[in-house]
Amino acid sequence: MAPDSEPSAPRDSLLLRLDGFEGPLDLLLDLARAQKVDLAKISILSLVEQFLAVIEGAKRVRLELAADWLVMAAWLTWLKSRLLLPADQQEMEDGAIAAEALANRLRMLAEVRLLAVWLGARPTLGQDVFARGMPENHTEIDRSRLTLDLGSLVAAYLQAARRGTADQLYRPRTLTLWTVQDAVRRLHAMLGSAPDWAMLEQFLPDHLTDPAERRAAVASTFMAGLELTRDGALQMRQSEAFGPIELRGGAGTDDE
Amino acid sequence: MNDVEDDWVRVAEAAIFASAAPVSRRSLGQLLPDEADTDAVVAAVQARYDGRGVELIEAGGGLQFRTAPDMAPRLRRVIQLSRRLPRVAMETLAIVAYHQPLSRSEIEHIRGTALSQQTLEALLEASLIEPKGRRETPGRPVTWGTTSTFLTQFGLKDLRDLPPPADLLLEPPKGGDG
Amino acid sequence: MNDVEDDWVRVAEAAIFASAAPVSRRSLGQLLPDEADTDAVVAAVQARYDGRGVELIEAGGGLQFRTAPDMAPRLRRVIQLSRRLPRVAMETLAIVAYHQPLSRSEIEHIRGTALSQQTLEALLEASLIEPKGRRETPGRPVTWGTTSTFLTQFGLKDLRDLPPPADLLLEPPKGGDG
Repeated sequence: MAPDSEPSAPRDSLLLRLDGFEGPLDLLLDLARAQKVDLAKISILSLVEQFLAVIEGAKRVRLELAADWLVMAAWLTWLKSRLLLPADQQEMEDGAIAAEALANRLRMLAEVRLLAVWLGARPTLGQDVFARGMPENHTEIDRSRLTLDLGSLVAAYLQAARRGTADQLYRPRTLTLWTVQDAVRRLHAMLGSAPDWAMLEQFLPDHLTDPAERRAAVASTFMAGLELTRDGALQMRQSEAFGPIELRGGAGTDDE
Repeated sequence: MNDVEDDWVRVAEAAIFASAAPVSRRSLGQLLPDEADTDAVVAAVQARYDGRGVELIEAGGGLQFRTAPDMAPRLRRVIQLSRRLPRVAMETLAIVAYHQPLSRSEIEHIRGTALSQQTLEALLEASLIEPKGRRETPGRPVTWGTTSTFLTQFGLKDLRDLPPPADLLLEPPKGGDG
Repeated sequence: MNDVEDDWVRVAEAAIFASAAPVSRRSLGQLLPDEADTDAVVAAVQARYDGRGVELIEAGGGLQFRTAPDMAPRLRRVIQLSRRLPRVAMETLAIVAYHQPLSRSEIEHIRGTALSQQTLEALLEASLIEPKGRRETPGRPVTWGTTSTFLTQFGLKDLRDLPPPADLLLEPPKGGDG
């Protein structure tokens, strides 16, 4: 085997060959395989020379050869000089270490390549062998269960109460007073079902516990009554001073 | 009666097993050699699985394997995922428990902050609170109270089992002298 | 040798059959009565399906029924095939399998060429590889490893089922299956 010989293939096929490789390491591995089956016994030096020859041939055809090819070529040129004409002992050692590292990388790449082939040859699920097409699920997930304990309920109450109380210092409770508008709405709603005279108190909202709220409601309902009387929607009467005020639906006199 | 070759039974077995939908007798027949009697092959598969943990049934316009009906209860696994109530929900629940019946705005008043619809819905969904009628005040707000589920979940006989708030709040200050 | 009751074999059969994913011996054991020897039951199921169109194999940390490999050519007519991985993806997967956990730049170093985003995404999408944490070196690169799907997909019990690299180099691989 003459390591210095140019590849005998014509230029076009040389280009095709380079394109077919994944990268410089891929080409190196291919060249190494051609040398020996056992990667432990390849000659790194002749490998380097073959690689450089291929690159040289390719460069003549195509100047825009990718950077990683050129980087590898430069590194291999350096390695070749260390292996062929070492200037001293140190350089010779550097060369030996680098050659060893390259051989290891090639072996590693060869291993994973073979593993890929091995994996590809296995009966692969979904391609060569198939799992159950209609699996059944007998698992039920019960999300209804809540983790609750009285301790955290009480703790939560205290927290809420404390915050609520603290808040009160800054924001006094606003009284929800029965407005005239509220009263007008309520009178409208109730008068239809009360054609007879009825006490004003009966038109007050329920559940008025706060005396202030109750007074406000009486006042609003009275005002609302006056307004509705003016509009002719109801009649009001008071038989004596400070006596009970009574209301009745409908107009006394029909204007409009 | 036709002879049934074991290889045909194997193909039928594999095809029905791997198919994502029931396999019709017609498409099964296309996998088998011309001389095979599909019905006889199906009968042979059926016989092979008869009384096993898995059986061949005819459903949805074709053949399919199913685990035997008596297996289902034994294969059933119930995974219980316990959830915790979010803090906001827990506080709301506590307020409802102690002050029921009360309206949403009253809950907000006690907590000192707005109550999200989400929180209310989470409690409703967990059946911990329920509406307890409307209050005859302006707007006739719905009032809320706790449910019997609430009692069960917290292991309470009735609401009187809740520790009184007074007891909780009157915690004696620590660090007194001896 | 323990006695194996037919009922236990039925339960095991049904449980493994029902599941699309491998069923571990441990979870199988939980379905069987205490006195049952899980391994013996599994062996009985295995024996029952030996040489059939559907067989029991051990893969990805559990037991799984699969169609017999020799059925494939005939089943391909009725079963939807999953896509084969391109060669680059297979090689990348092999690198990850042997050298995990390793970073992207380490994968690139072994292949001697850049790893395309496409390849990485194809492997991720097929759930064959997954991130295995970051390496505490400058840049804190993510490292990659194979998944349990990888084992299931290629019918491997665990990563020790992969051939030792040295063995591969000794024998040129053949196209046939194992």
